[in-house]
Amino acid sequence: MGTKKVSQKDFEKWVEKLIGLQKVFGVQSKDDKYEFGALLKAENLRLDYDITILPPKKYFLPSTEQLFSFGESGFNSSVDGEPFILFGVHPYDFVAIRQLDVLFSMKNNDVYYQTRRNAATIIVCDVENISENAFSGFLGFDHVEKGFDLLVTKTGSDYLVESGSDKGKKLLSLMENAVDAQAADISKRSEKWKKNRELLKKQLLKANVNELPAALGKAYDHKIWNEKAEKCFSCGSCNLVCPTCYCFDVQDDFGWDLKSGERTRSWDGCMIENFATVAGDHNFRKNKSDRYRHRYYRKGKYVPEKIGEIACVGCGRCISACVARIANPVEIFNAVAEA
Amino acid sequence: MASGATNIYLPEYATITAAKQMTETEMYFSFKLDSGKPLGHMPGQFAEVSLPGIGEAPISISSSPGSNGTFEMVIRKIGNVTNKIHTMKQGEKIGIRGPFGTTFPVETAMKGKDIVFICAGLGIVPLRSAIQYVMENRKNYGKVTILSGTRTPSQRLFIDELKKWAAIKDVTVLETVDIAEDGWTGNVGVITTLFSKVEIDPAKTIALIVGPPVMYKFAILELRKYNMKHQDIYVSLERHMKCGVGKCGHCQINNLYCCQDGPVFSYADIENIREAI
Amino acid sequence: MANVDINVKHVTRVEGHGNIRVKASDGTIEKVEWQVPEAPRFFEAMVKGKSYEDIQTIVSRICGICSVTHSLAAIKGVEDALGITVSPQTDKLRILMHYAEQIESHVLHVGYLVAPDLLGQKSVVPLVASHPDVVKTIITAHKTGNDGMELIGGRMTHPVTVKPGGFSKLPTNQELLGYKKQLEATIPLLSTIADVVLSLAGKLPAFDRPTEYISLTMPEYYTFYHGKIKSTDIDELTDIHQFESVANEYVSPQSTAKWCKWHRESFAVGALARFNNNAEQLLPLAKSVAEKFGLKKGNCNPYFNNVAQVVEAVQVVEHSLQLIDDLLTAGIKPEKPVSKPKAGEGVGCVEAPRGILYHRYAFDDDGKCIKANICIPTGQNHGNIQKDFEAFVPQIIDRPQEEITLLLEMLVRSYDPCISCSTHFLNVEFV
Amino acid sequence: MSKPRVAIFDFACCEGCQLQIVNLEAEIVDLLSIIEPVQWREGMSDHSDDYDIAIIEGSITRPEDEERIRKIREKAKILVALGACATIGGVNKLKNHGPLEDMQKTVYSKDFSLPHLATMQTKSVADVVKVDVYIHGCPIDKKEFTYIIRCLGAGKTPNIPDYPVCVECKKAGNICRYEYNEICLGPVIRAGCGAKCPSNGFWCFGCRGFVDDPNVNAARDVMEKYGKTMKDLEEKLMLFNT
Ligand SMILES: Cc1cc2nc3c(=O)[nH]c(=O)nc-3n(C[C@H](O)[C@H](O)[C@H](O)COP(=O)(O)OP(=O)(O)OC[C@H]3O[C@@H](n4cnc5c(N)ncnc54)[C@H](O)[C@@H]3O)c2cc1C
Ligand code: SF4
Ligand code: SF4
Ligand code: SF4
Repeated sequence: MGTKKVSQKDFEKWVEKLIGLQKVFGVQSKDDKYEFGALLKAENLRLDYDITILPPKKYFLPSTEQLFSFGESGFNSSVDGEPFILFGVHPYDFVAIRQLDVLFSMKNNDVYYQTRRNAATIIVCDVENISENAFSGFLGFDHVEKGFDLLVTKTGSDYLVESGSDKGKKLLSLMENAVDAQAADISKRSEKWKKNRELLKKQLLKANVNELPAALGKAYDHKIWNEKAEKCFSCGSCNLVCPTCYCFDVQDDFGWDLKSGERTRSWDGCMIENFATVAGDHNFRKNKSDRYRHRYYRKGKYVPEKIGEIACVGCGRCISACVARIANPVEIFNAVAEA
Repeated sequence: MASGATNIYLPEYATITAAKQMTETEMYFSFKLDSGKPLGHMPGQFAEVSLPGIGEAPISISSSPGSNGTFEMVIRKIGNVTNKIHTMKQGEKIGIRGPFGTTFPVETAMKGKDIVFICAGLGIVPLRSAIQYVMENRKNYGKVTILSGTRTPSQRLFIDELKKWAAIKDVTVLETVDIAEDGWTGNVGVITTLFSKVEIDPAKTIALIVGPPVMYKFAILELRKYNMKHQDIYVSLERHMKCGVGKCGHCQINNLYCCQDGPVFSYADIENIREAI
Repeated sequence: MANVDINVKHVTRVEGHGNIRVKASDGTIEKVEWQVPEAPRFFEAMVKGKSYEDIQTIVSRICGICSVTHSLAAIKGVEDALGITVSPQTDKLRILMHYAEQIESHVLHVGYLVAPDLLGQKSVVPLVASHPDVVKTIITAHKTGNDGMELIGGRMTHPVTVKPGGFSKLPTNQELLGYKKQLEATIPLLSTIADVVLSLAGKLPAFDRPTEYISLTMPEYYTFYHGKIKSTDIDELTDIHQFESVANEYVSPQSTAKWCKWHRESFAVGALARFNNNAEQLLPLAKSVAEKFGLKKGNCNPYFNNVAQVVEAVQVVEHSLQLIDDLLTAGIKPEKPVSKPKAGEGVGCVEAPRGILYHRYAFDDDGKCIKANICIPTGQNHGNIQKDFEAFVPQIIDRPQEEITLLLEMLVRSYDPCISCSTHFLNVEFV
Repeated sequence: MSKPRVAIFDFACCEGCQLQIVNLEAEIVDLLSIIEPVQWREGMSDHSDDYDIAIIEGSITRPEDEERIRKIREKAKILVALGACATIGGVNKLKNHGPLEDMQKTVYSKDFSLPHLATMQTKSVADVVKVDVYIHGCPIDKKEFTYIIRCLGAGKTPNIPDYPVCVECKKAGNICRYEYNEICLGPVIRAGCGAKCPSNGFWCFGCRGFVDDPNVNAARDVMEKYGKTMKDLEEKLMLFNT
C-alpha cells in the first residue's frame, strides 16, 4: 500500500468523508493561535499550523475525567471507546504520545488511557510552519517514520499520505483519485524532513542529549535551580501544556443524596506548591527550587531512565506558557551540560 | 470498558470485621474482602482505603498474611478519610485497592538472620506485619530484637503483643518514650537511646526501620556504628500518593516511585537519593 | 380605635435592607416612615483614580441583581466620554444581554419574591411542595434569563465580556440559535406565570395615587437601552446628559440612600413608569398580556408594577427573538474591542429592571477616572415609597396591625427595590 | 442525621452571591434536601435564631456590623464566608485606600457627617471573627458552592485549590492574556473559578484573593518583562486584594 499522492481538492474531499465516517478532532484556528477541536468542516482544518495551545494528550488523558461512579450498585466505571480520528498531530507531539503509551502501560495498564488510545486513529502531519520556541530538531523528534496510523506531508500543492497501520490503510482506501507516490515525491518528503530538522531549532540546544541524564545527575546543587525558581509562580503552566507531563490528582464528590457520587482525576503538576504535601501539612518538596529541579529531572533523567528516551520533545510550549519566562528547558539543559 | 482488562483504579468492597480504639488518635480495624478471597499481601505492603465520596488513603497492612482471610490496619486520625473511618463500625463497608508496593524481605534477605525491628511512633504498624510473620515462622530466623518508641506512654500501640513477643525465646523487646507520664517506669528518651542496650552482629543481622521522616537519619547513624552493611538495613517511606500504582507522580522520591519501588527500600538503594531521607 | 405600632426591621424578600415604621395611637397617625439603613458603600469615591478599563468591573458590584444593567450603563458612559461608537452587532448583543437580565430579574421578583405573598406563604420554600408546577415554571423561565446573560456576558452575574468598544468574547451563531430556541420555549412559561398572577390579581390592593412616572423613551421601540428621558408630567423630552436636573437628589435623614424629586414631591421609575410612557410600543404578545390584566396607560396603582413586570418579561423575549434573527441573518462577525485612553466626560443611561439608571464619568488624559456620579433607580423611588405610605396608611389604619404590615411590605416589594445598590453613590455637587 | 439548620446573613455587598443560590434553579430543591434554611432575609420571611451553619455575605463596614457578626459567630457552629466581600473584603475595601472622610464627602457632600451615614475601614468577615469555611469569588461559583455544601453535609473538609488560576486557565486551553499585552492576576490568584474570566477573553482581576503563598515579587519582575510598571500591577491588585 505504502504512500499515496493526492491533490489538495481530493484531499479535502477525503477529509470531508472522514468527518462523515467518524468523530474527527483536528487542528483549527483560535484567534491567532491553534487548537485541537471537533472538526465539523474540512475547510476548518489548519495543517499549516505552527503549534497548538494544548497538546493532543487531552484526547487520551482529558483534563478532568471520571474514574468511576459509586452508589447502590457499587463501583461503576465506563470509558468512551467510540472510535475517533485525531487529525494533524505534529511529529514531536506524536513522539510524546508514544512515550505516554509506554508509561501508561508500564507494570500495569491504565484502562482509561488505553481504551481511548485504542479508539484513536492518529494522523500525523509534517510541520509546515515553525513555532517560535521549537527545538525538536535537536532531539530528533522533528519527523517520525513509523508508529503512526497515517502520515500526511504537504509537497507543493499535493499531499503525500502514508499509512503505517491497518487502521490507517482502511482510511486511506477511502481516498479518491489518489495515486501511488513516486520516488521523486518520496525524496521531496525527505527533503522536507531534512529542512525541518534544521528549522525546528529555534532554541539553541548545545547540550548533548545522550549525556543529559549524567549531566543532570551531577547538577543537583547547581545554582540555576534557585535562580530560576525564585521567579516561579508555582502555577504549573509549564506542566499543564507539556505533551509529556501526565501527573494527576484524584478527587471525590458526592451527589445530593450524599451516598452516591463520583471519583474523578484531573491534570496536576509537580510545580504546584502542594503536589508533594501530605496530611499534617508536611511538604516533601517545599522549596520552589526543589519542585523546579524535579520537573527538569523528570524530563531529562528520571523518565529517560525508564523509557530510554528524553521526555522533552522540544515543542517549546512551556517556554511560551510561562508568564515568568523561566521555563525554557534549553536554557537549563545547556547550563547543566556546561557545568 | 475494554473487556478482560482489569481496572487498577477500581476498588473492591471489604467489610469491617472489628474496630477498636487504641489511643486517642489511633484506631485498629480488621477487614475482610467481600469476595471472600484473601488480600494476598506480604509484610510491608500497603493498600488504598476508599471511602467513596470522601476519598482514598494509602494505609499499611499491619497483619501478616497468615490471619485467616482478614487483614488489619491501624489508622491515625488526621484528615478526611482517616477522620471518617474513625466513626465507622463493624459491619460497615469500605473500598480496597491493593496490595501495593514492595515487601520486607521476609522470604529472602531476612531468612536465617538475626532481625532488629526499629519502630518509632506509628512505625510499629507496618512492621507488625513482618514481626508477626517472623513469629509465625520463628525457626526461619535467628535472634529477634524489637525496639519501640513513642512520644508518650499513652501513645503505645500493641502493648499486649509486645508483651507476648517478649516472652518468646530469643526475642528481646525494648521500649522507650520521649516524655514519661505518671506510672511509666520504663526507659525515657528518644529511640536511639535504646541502642546502648542492644548487641548486633553486623555479619548476620538485618535491621528494619519505620518511623517519622526525621528519625531515619539518626537510627541509621546508630546502626552504622555497628558496621552494618547498608544493604542489610531496610526502611519504609511514606509520600503523598493518589494512585498507588505508579502513574499519578505524587509519591516520587527523585526517580523512585514510593508506591512501586517502595515503600520498603534497602538503605543501600536510597542512600544517594537526595529526597529520600 | 386601635393603636398601631409597626416596626419591621428589614423588610424580607427584597434586595438590601429597608425598615418600615408606623405608629398611631387612637387612630391618630404619629409616624409613617420608610427607612433605609443599608450600609453605605462609597462606590463613587472608589472608582476615582481607576482606569477606564476597570470601571465596569468595579461598578458592576453595586448590585448583583442588576449587574448587567450597571455594567452596560458604565460602559456606555465610558464610551461616551472616550468618543467610542460601537458596531451595530455590539449594540444588538448588548441589548440582548440587557433583556436577559430583565427576564431574570422580573421573573425572580414576581416569582420568588412577590408570588409567596399572593399565595399566602412566607417564602418560595413551601411553594416547592404546595405548587411544584408553578415553581418549576418560574425556575425554567428564570434560567432562560440567566443563560442569556451567561452566553453573552461570560457569566450570569457581573459580566466579564463587556469592554469599552465591544465584547472580549462573542457568542457563536450556533449558540445564539440555541438561545433563540430557549427563548421561544420561555413564552408559554411566561404566559403560565401571567395566568397565575392574573388569577391572584384580585389580591393586589386597590390603591391609586396620582404619580409622576419617569423612564426612557424613543420612537423606534419600547426601549430599555437607548433614548431620552420622559416624564408623564410633561411632553418635552430631556437628554440623558441632563439627568441631574431630572433626578434632583437630596439626602434624607431617614436613609443612607439619596432621594429624588422633579415636578412633584417625588416620582416613580420602573416597569410601570416605562409602561405608562411607552405602552403603545409593546409587541403583540406583550400587548395581549397587558390587555388580559386590563392594564392601561395612566395606571397609578404601585402594586401593578408587578403586573407591568410580567408584561415586560414577555416584551423583552419577543424583542430578543427579533434581535437574534437580525444577528443570525448577518452572521456573527469577529470583532475586537478597541479603546484608547482620552480625557473626556460622558453619560450612560439604561433602564434597570427597577427603573432608569444613570452613570456619569469624567476621565483625565491617561484614562483615569476623575469624577463619577451614579443615580440609582431605587434611590429615585425611595421618596415615592414614602409618599405612598403617607397616602395609604390613613386608608388602612383601621385594619389589624398584621394586615397593615403585610400591605406595606407588599407595597415596598412591588417597587422591586434594590436597596443595596441605591446606597452606593451619588455626588450632589457633581458639575 | 437531621438536616443542618442554615441561616444566611448579608452585610455590605451587592447580594450577588445570594443570587447565585437562587440561580441554582432546579438544584435549589436538591439543596433543600440536605439543609434547612431557617433565616434568609432576601428569600424568606420566616426567621429563627437557632442555626448550626451561618453563611455570611458582605463585608463589615460599620461598628454595629462588627457587633452583629460577633453575635452570629457565637450562635453558629460553622461560620461560612460567602463571596469576596466576606472572604477578603471585596471591592468594598477600595474605600480603605484614602482618608475615610474624603470618601464620605465625595459621596454625601456636606451631609457626610450625618450619623446614619457613619462608616469605618472595610473589613472582611475573617478580619473580625473566625471563619471556618471560605467560599471565594465575586460572585461565588455555583458549582463550588454546591460542592462545599455537600462536603459540609457529609462532614468532609472541602478541597479548595491553593494553586493559581493559571492552572485552570491552561486546562481550559486559553490563550494567555499576557499574549495580548494585558495584565492578568491569574499567576497569584487562587483558582477554583474554572478561570472564568480568561476563558471569556478578560484578565483575571483577582476576586478569589491570593493563593496561600503568592509570588508577588515575581509578578513585579514580570511587569518589566511585559513593559508594564509596578503601578499598573498594583492598580489591578487593588480592585479586590489590597
Ligand atoms: C505507604 C504508606 C503507608 C501508610 N500507612 C499508614 C498507616 O498504616 N496508618 C496511618 O494512619 N496512616 C498511614 N499512612 C498515612 C496516610 O496515608 C495518611 O495519613 C492519609 O492519606 C491521610 O488521608 P486523609 O484523607 O485522612 O487526610 P487529608 O488531609 O484529608 O488528605 C490528605 C491527602 O493526602 C493524600 N496523601 C497521600 N499520601 C499521604 C501520606 N503519606 N500522608 C498523608 N496524606 C497523604 C491523601 O490521599 C489525601 O488526598 C501511610 C501512607 C503511606 C504513603
Ligand atoms: S518540557 Fe516544554 S518543550 Fe519539552 S515537551 Fe514539555 S512543554 Fe514541550
Ligand atoms: S510556568 Fe513558569 S511560573 Fe508557572 S510553574 Fe512553570 S516555571 Fe513556574
Ligand atoms: S490568562 Fe491569566 S490566568 Fe490564564 S494563564 Fe495567563 S496569566 Fe494565568
